Formats: sequence, C-alpha cells, structure tokens
Amino acid sequence: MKLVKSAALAAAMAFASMSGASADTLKIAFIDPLSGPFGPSGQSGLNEWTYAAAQVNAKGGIQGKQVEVIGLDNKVNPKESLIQFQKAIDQGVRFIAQGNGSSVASALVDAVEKHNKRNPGDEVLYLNYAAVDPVFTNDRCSFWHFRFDADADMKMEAVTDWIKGQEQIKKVYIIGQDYSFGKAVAAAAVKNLTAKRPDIEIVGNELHPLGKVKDFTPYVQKIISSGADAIITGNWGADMVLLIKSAMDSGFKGEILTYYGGSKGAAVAMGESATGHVKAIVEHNTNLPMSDAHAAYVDGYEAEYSEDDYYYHRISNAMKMLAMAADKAGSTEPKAIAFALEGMTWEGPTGTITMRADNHQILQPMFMSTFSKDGVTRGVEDLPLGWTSGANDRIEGEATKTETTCKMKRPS
Amino acid sequence: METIVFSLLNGVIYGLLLFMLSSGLTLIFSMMGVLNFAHASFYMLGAYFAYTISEASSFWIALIFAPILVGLIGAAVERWGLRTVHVNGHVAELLFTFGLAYLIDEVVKIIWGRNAVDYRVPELLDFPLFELFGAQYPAYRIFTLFVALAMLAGLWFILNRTRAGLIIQAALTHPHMVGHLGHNVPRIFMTVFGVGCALAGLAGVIGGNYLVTDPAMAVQMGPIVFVVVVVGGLGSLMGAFLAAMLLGLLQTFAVAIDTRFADIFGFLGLSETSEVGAISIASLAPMLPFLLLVIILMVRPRGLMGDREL
Amino acid sequence: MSDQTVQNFESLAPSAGQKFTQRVLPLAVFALIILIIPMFNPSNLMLTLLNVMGINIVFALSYNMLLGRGGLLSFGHAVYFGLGGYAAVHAMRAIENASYGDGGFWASYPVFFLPVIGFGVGALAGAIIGWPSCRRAGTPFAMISLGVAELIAAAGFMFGSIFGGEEGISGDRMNGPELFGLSLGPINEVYWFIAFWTILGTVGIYAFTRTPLGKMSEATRDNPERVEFVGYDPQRVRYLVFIFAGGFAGLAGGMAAVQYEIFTPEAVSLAPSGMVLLMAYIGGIRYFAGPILGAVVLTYMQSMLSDYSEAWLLYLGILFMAIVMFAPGGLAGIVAGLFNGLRADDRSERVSKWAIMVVGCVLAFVGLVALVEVAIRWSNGYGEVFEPFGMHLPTASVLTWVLIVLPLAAGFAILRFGATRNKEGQA
Amino acid sequence: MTVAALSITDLKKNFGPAEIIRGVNLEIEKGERHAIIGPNGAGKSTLFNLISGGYHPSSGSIKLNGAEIGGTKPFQINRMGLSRSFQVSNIFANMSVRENVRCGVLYSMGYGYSFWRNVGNLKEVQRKTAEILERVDLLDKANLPAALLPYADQRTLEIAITIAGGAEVILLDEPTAGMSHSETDRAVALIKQATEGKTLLIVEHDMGVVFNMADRISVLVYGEIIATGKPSEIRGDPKVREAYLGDEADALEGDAA
Repeated sequence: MKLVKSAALAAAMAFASMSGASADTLKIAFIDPLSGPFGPSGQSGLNEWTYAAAQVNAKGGIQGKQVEVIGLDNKVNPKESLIQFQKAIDQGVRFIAQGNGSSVASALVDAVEKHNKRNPGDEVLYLNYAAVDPVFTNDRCSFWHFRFDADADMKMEAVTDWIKGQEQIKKVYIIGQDYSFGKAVAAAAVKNLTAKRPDIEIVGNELHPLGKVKDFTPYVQKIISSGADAIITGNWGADMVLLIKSAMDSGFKGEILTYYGGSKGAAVAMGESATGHVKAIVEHNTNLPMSDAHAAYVDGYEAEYSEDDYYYHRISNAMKMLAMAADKAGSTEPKAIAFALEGMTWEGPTGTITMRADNHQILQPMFMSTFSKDGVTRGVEDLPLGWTSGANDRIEGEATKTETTCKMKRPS
Repeated sequence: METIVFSLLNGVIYGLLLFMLSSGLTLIFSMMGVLNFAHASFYMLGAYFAYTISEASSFWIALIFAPILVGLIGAAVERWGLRTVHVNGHVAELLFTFGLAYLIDEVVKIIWGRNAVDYRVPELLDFPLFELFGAQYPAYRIFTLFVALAMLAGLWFILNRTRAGLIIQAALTHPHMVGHLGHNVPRIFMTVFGVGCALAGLAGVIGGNYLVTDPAMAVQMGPIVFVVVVVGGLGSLMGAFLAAMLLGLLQTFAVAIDTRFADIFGFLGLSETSEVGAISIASLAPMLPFLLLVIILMVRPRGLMGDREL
Repeated sequence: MSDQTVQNFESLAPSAGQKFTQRVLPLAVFALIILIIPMFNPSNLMLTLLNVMGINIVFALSYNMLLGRGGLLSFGHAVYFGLGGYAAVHAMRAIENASYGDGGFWASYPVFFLPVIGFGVGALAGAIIGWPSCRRAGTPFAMISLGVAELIAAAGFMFGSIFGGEEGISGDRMNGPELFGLSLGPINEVYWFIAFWTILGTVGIYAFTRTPLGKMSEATRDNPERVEFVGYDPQRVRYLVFIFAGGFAGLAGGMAAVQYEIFTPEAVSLAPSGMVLLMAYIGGIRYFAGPILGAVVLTYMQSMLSDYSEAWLLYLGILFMAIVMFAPGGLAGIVAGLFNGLRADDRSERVSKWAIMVVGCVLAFVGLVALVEVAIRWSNGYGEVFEPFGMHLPTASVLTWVLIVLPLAAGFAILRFGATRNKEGQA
Repeated sequence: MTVAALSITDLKKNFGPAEIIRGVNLEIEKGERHAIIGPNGAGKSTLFNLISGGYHPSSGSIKLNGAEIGGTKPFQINRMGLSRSFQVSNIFANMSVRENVRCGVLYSMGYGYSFWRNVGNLKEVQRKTAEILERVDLLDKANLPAALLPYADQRTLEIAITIAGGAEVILLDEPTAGMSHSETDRAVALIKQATEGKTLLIVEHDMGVVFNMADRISVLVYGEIIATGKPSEIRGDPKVREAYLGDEADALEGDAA
C-alpha cells in the first residue's frame, strides 16, 4: 500500500514534465540561492538580471528575441544546483547565470562542460557573475564559461596596487577564513605585497574556521597589539561583519581592506562607526561620477526595487556583452556567442572593458571604495551611508591582469 | 603580558555570556530531560524583541520586557507543544525542539527580514571605558559583565533562599521526587521552561548588540550551548558556570597562540608546509568546544560537576 | 519433543503465502515501479529527480537502521554518506587516470561498482567513529554524533587534499570498463545504475532487519538491560549496527558520486544530516517503507516546491512539526492507518471521522498558505502581491485577512471538534 | 568432590558508607532449588544484581561452576550459563511473544552477532522457540505483541526468556509478585516444570511458594545470611523467627501447618 502511493507520486511526476523551448525567447536560468541564509544576495542578483533583461527587451531584445530570466533556487548547494541545471535544460535554457559560492560554480563548470560534450548541438553557456575562485579561468578553465567579475587574485592585484600609493601603510595584518578561498587570498596578499611594497611588514597572517567564530575581539586585540595599520581580509558574511564590528569597538584606527564590504546587509551590521575605515574592492559604486544614461539605469533600478541597492554592476555588463556578441555573431547560438565574446572590448560606463580570449576572464576598472558618511548621493540599505571613491582609488583593468595557466580547448 | 590580560578579560566576558545563555538550558535539561534544540532560538528572539522594543522606547525597557516576553512564549511552547509530545518519549521531544528551532528561524526571517537589524548599544554605554595596551575597551562589555553577575546572584538567591528555589533544586537532582511531594509537576515544568527561555532571552538582549542580531545567530550559538550544558553536567548550575568559563577562556587563549602543529610535532618530522603541519592552534580555537564535548562524553559522561550521567 | 510441537512450530512462523505478501511482494512491487518508470518517457529533469530519490532512499533507510531500528538519534549521519561519496569520487579519478595512463587495478574497475567502495569507506568510518560513540544510547549518543559532525565538517574545509577545498573533487563517470552496455553518460543510463543500487540497497537493508543482529538491534532499542541478560553486549550490538548504517550511507554516497560526478565539503556538513533526519522521520521511522516515502516526498519538495514558493523551508518545518506532534508514525503511519481502517469493522465511522479531519486540515492549510505567502511578500518589500487563482491579495486589504483568518479559524475549530469527538468516542 | 553450581564467599557490597551486603557465604549444589527469603531491605535484590553482574562486588568472590564471575559483565555471565528474571516485567515490549523468546534463544544457539543469516530460516531456532513457548504454555499467544499480554502472561514470558538460553543456573526475582492465588499456583507448577534438572535460585515473598518449591532456604537479614537449611530446619529456627516479626512470622507459622 505504501508503495502504491509512491508509485502514484512517481507517475504524477513523470507526467508533469516541462514545456519545451519557445523559439522567440532567449532564456537565461539564474541558478542561485533564493531561500535560506543566502537568499537575499541571490534575490538581489535575480533582480538585477531581470532588470537588465527588461532594459534589453525594451530595445527589442537580443537578435529580436525577448530575454527571459528564470530564477531557480539552488540553496547554495552544489548537488541541488545540478538538479536545477537539469531543470533549466529541460525548459530549453541555453544560458545559465550563477555567482554565489565557488563550490556551486565548480559543480556547474563541470556539469556544463560534460553536458556540452555529451549533447553536441545543444550547448549551454555559463555566465559567472560573482564566483571568484581563480581556478575557473586557470587550470579548470572552460570554453563555455565566462567570468564577468574580477577573480580573487585580480582583486588582490588591485588592492596591492592601491596600497602602493598609500605611503602611510607600513604594517599589514592578513586574516581570513580557513578554507581554500581564505588561503588563496592570504597567499596572493603575501606574494603581491612582497613584490610591490617590500618595505611593508606583514605583522600577522592568520586563518580562523569558517563561520564558527562568535566573538572576534581576541583576534582584533592581537591585531591591535601587532601595531597593524591595515587589515586585509577576504571574509564574507558574519565572519566579515563580526570582525569589523569588533575592530571598531576596540578602537582600531587603520584601514580594513575587504573583498565583500559592500555585500548585502553588511552596512547595517557594521554601522556608522565603520565609516572611513572599511574599504571594499569593487568594479562599481553608486557614488561614482556617472553619465546621464548610466545614472538613469541605476536610479531606474533603485526605483523599481526600492528595498534593494544597485550593487552587481557586472550583471548589466554581462547582459550588454551578451547582446553585443549575439549581434556580432548574428545568432543566439551559445557556441557562436562564445566565439564572439572572446576578446571583445568596449567602453562601459566605468571605462574600458575587455573579455580575455585566452581564459574568458573580464578585465574592467576596479575601485577601492570607502564606506563613508560624506559625499554620498546614493546611500545603501536606507542609511545615509554609502560607498565612495576618489581619483586615486581607480585601478585600470589592464593593471589587474594576471598570468593564466589556462589551456583553452575550443570546439571546432 | 598584554595577551594574558586581554585573553583573561575577553574569556571571562565571553564565558559569562555563554553561561547566561546556557544556565536556562541546564535547568530545563536537568529537570525535564529535554535537551532543547530551540534554546538558542529563544536567545535570538530575545535579541530581536529587544531591538524592536528599544526602537519604540529605550534599551532599558527592553532589558526588562524582552526576557519576560520570551519567557511567556517559552511557557506557551511547553504548555501547548512539548507537553503533547512528551508521551512519545525523549527522542520525540528532542525532534520537536529541533523543528521548533527551524520554525522560529523562518518566522524571524519573515518578520524582521533576512539581513542583520540595526540593534545598537545604548548611547549611554557607547564609549570606550579605558584603554589597555593601545586597544580601547568598550564600556558595554563591562556592563555585560555586571548584568551576568547580577543574573548569577539573582539565580543563586532564588535557588537557595526561596521556597520555589528549593523545590527546583530538589527537582534538579531528583526529578522523579517532585511529584511525590504533591507539587503540580506540569506547572513546575511550564514555569521552569519559561524561566529557562527568559534567561536565554536576557542573554539575547545583551548579546544581540554585543555581537550581531541576524537570523543566523541562533544557528551559530546553538551547538555551543549544548557543549556548555553537557560538559558542565546534569543538574549543576555550578558546573554550567565552570564549563562556560572554561570554554570562554580556552577559546580566547587558544586564539592568542600562534603555534602550528609543525612547531609542536616537528620532532616527528611534521613539516611546516604539509597540510597538518600548517594548522595553527589559533585556527582550531572554535573547534575546541566540540573536541571537549566528545572527550567528556567518552571519558566522564556525567560532566564536570554533574551528579548523574546523562 | 512431540510431533505436536514440531507441527506447532511450523504453524507459528508466517506461512509461505504470508511471507510472500508481507515481505517479497512489497519489495517486488517497489522494484517493478522502478523498472517501469522509464516506459513513461520521463523528462531528463524527472530522471534526475528519480535518481536523487534513489540515492536519498538508500541514505534515509540507512539512517533508519539507527533511528527507527536501533533507537539511536544521530545528528551526523551525512559524515558517512560524504566520506563514502568522496572515496568513490577519488576512485573515479583513479579510474580515469588509470585508463589514460599506466593501467593497473583501477583501469579494470568499472564505475558501475563504485558504490562498493562507498560502502567500504562508509563502514570503515563507522567502525572508527562508532567505537567511542556507541557506548551509550540516547542523549549522549546524539551529542557525540553532533560533536563529531561539527569536527568533520570543519575538517572538510581544512584538508584540501582529501576534500578538495571549496570546489570539492570532481570526476568523470564515463571511464573504465563498461558494464551491461551502460556508458553512464546520458542520464537515462545513469537511471539504470541508480535503479540497480537502490533495489540492492533496499533489499540489503531489509535483509539486515531479518538477521539475528538486526533483531537484536531492535531488542537493544527496546530494552538494553534485558539484552545483556540474554547474552548480548548492547554496546557491541549498537557498534555493529552503526558500522552497517555507515556502510549503507556510504553506498548512497557512492551512488551520488556517479550521479553528480562531484563531491564538495558541504556533503559532510550538518545540513544534509538534518535533512536525512527529516526524511526518515516525516516518512515514518516505525515502518520499513517510511524512509522510502519520506525520501521521495522530501526530494520532490526540495527541488520543486522552491519553484512555487520561496517559503518552502517554512512549509517543510510546519510539516515536520505537525508530524512530530500529531502523527508520530509519519506519512507511512498515516497510510497504514488508512489502510487498516478501511478493513476495520467500524469503517463508516472512521471514514466520517477522517472526512472531518481532512476538511479541517485543508481549511487550516489554505489559511496558513495565504498567511505565509502574504507575509513573505510583505517581508520582501518588493511590492509584489500574492495572486492565487486570479485573486488580488495585498497586505492591507480586508479580503486578504478574511481569507487568512476565516479558513484558519474554521479549520482549527473543525479539528478540535474532531479531536473531542474522538475522545468522547473512546471514553 | 563436585564443584558447586554457585559458590559465594565473603561477599560484600557497599554504596558509599552504606553497607548493603555484609559478608555473604553461600554454596548451591547443582540441581538444587534454593530460595532466599528475608524482610524488605535485607539486600535480596542487591545480592541478585551482584550475582548476575549488575553490580560489582566491593569484596569477596562469586564462583559459577568454579569460575570467578564477580565484577564480570552481565552478558558474559549469561554466556557462562547463568540467567535471571526481573522483579518488574522486563520484556521487549515492541516485539511479539515469539520474537521475545527468540531473542533469548539466539545467542545460545551460536547465532551471536550474525548478520548473514535470515532468522526466519533458522529451523532449530524456530523449533527451540516453539519448545520453550509450549513449555510455558504461551504457544497460542505466540504472535501477539508482548505489550498487549495480560500481566500474568507477561510474568510468564519473563520466565520464558530467562530459561530460553538454556542456562544451567537460573535466578528468579519474585516470579509470582502481584499474581492472584490461582495464577500463582499455575506459575509455580510452570517454574517447577520448566526448570526441571536445573539449578534454581529464587527470591520470593510468598512463603507458600518458597516452602513448596525450595530444597533449601537461606534467610538474608541486613546483608547477612543468618540461616541456611532445609525448609523444616528454617521453620523451627529461632533466629529466623526473631527476624520475622508480626505478620510474617505468622506466615512462616501458617505455612508450616
């Protein structure tokens, strides 16, 4: 009897198969967390993709096709992502977008590569907008993967380029989460600092377990005792917020250079006391000087999604480049678009943007943004606080270029 | 020297916060045998209530009313939830609280959003109290210390100087005896559960702005509370206190130690660059509680001060 | 003794017919369902889901060897699933390297048999970790499993050479010798692989419950003290059961390795351990088929419900709580209750009682869904409005709240009425 | 000289400062039915727990067929051929009567921790189980869940599990407690029949049962055995009469009649 019920269920599922692809839409499956602890950042990403699609559609779409963004919740779980990937394929999706979590990215790079090998003629293109592990554009690079964000090493290039211009920084403390990403950030920081500012003393290099520390005060006091005047950290989520909060409470006076200071929810948790101290290396902030068209784009977004702030500028870049590549190729076939994207260079709202042909990594200007009270025209999270950067805080895309070990295998 | 002073101070404060959080669970667990998975969720509720109340009025009002509110919710959970499940045994009770923790998490996300809320230290206490070896010491941390001590004193007074306290003490060590003395056991259970939750709520009021108030705070604190209770031992608030202190100090001191495995076991040929050799004591600090938990359960299942085995 | 006794002992045990209907038939039907599903030409997504269900069925059944049959509540069962899976992925890589390189043992090892590796490593991990864990049942066991799970989860991120850091370890299943003509490339071929191991795992775990050790495991759950006085060491019984549970979890991990071709440290974390607990308990731990049912339902919910509502986690939590509080037998218990009730004498009375309960549940559920959906949209603040069946239900409208409060109140009132009527009926 | 089935020398047990067993000496021959009586709190249950491995002796020795078993674990003692029942029914409540008895049979038939055999196919186990069930007259209730049995039947099942393993030395802890008169009579007959040829050590309050069954009786008072002997000797022993005051002395008297 119990089994009969499961049979009925299975049969019901079998019939509930999805509708096929329709010819006049270009579907992008957005595979990221939409529920659970990482739901908010996934939701932001989805909003920006949807908005970018609406903007493109208003101008007639891509190659005459309307762009449709389908949000699929992967719960930041690699295995679940593969199920959602299959769901996307069954709906006739040929483009997927993902950003949260290198574990998910790793599973998807692999899955896309295998799918394309096993299903020729039905290839899928992977638009990575935020998973920054360098390995995806190095040892594990794939023809079907394009990254629109600077990878962790490039960000460190940018951070250290910026430090080069900061004479007052003499002692640096590196702290990070004890896993592959944290270790990679620490290694890149040591390597770049020794090369670019040999006079700087690295007074500490520490890893702490991922997401387990409740009170960072002991770490912060170690940092203060070491006399550091800058902290470099790749921490994200609670690990970053708690670190910054503790540092501010204990009266740390130096700079805290982060990768993810601008991520969702951080501003409220850090609070006003963090202004002037916390910096984040990003490709865009909403207080940059903007052209009218770009300002309209940003304001339009913030008006439509009033609870959300414009953060993932790279999504707008990715959508524009997708459209340009399709126009260049005269087709919306992923393979043709992939070839067209290789080596594409254009003038974006923030400067020159290039998609490297050798490893499918984007090069774009980076900005060392400061969490500030002053000079803020667009605040974040309904606070009068926001992210600003000055003239010296700009690092050109070309300067962040790193050597690649990628041996790209292109389909014939 | 400065490391020792700092570690001592931080360890004690963190330990006291842990004790505030776990004392309620020790009461509940010892009397009712329920290892409440949702205990840390009540801690979270305390923080969120305090945030909402202090937005509307002031932190001081929140300090009093938020724990009471949490206590009432706790009592209600016992009355209409746990009691129903009780007949199905301890595993069912454990699973009930497991599900409850899950639900509270989701409900908190709906009501207060999925990001951190801006729950601040009251302005009255938002200043550096003193400076020690170049680092400032926030006044609020010392305030935390006093609240915890006051709670400790209050708890001690109630348990040792009031009739209700004596009944509870008897019940802590001999849970089966209370019924024989003619007391209304269900009501005692409900009260104890409520009071235990209120204590967690108080810890939330204090800890929410000391740390961060977000929906992940319950999950973060959950397991460590168990460690305190189990290591401290059944039926022993003193044990919970010692365990909390031990954990607080252990973790803060471990952070201060830069030694790596390679330095310790170097004589065995463990190299600095190997995966095991590169692990430092400091990076292990947050894992120590769980190591301690497993070891205690293996070696001394009654905990540090417990009067009986789990 | 006399012939009488011999005769009696023959009649004591279930007859061949009973054995068939009670034991062989359900398993045969289960296998048959698995075998005929492909005839319905399911989409790739459905095949993927079915594969995941197969994996979860074995995983949940292995978990129930502990919780349902052994009375051991574990919060770290994913450790064995994960370690088994990791071992299988490492073996998969070894097969790949060996088939392109120097050959050797791995070159001749078919990917099809990777779950065997998973079983071995899962059992080995069970043997090592079980040694300190199984001395005590109850809360100490649960706490040790939690502590161990935390430690292993942390180790998952620390030891890159085993767990591959955040990206995990990936392999390619299309290497090594092919078996049964399955290249294991397309998903429908993987389906047969999963089907084979799901059936084997299910039969294996079922067979285990029929062995002397399996029986003594149930006896130890019920009464460890008495077990000692019939010559058994309860610790030893628990320990051996634990090893087998670890082994079958590893088997499921090995199946997952072939299905996903990747394992990441997330697999050994606390979340999947909690998930398998939910699967087994919601399905019903007192019934062998319970975890199967739970695995099917929860796998479907996890991957499909999120398409309809982002509050799916909340619904899952509510379902779990409802089961814990009102239906400790789980879904399988409900199904069994219905089935037995339909054959009972007071059939009509029971049906009317159920009808009342169902109406109450449905009403309360409608109100609850409306409440949750309206609340979550309000909470998100994107100005989105809940619009079921063409209705427009903004937060501020009176109609919305009528639609929430009315069904909720009516549903609970009916359920209460049903419950009190039951009590009177019993008194 | 034959070795005693059970031989206890200078056995002592204290819980903290409280001395419960204060030096017990006892020899029980093979095949003997020996009863232990004594007032409440004399330490009868403690003595049983010491012999069956539930407690560790503080000092002294307990020998089973000449082998020391003091401080050994219960399951080891059980494997050496000693089995016991409990004062409170201690059965596997979620299993059927047949399965309960089968649990008692399995180990003794060499199927210990076996996980490669199907219990349903173990013919000799089935046969032995059926034999035991028949011997205790529970055959017709074999497939009922144990928890649904009436009280007296649960007590019987308790005894059935105890004898199932084929132990030569059997300890019964108040086997007739809480039974009615007719039930008691039935139980006594059953015990006599089921433990035919075995060594039996029994603790019992019902003097009728004791004097009816026992070959010899020991009287335990305040942790010491004050007298051991045939029922007739015990009945007349003044020390015993002294220990049993009031009603219970009358009971001794009454049963003597």
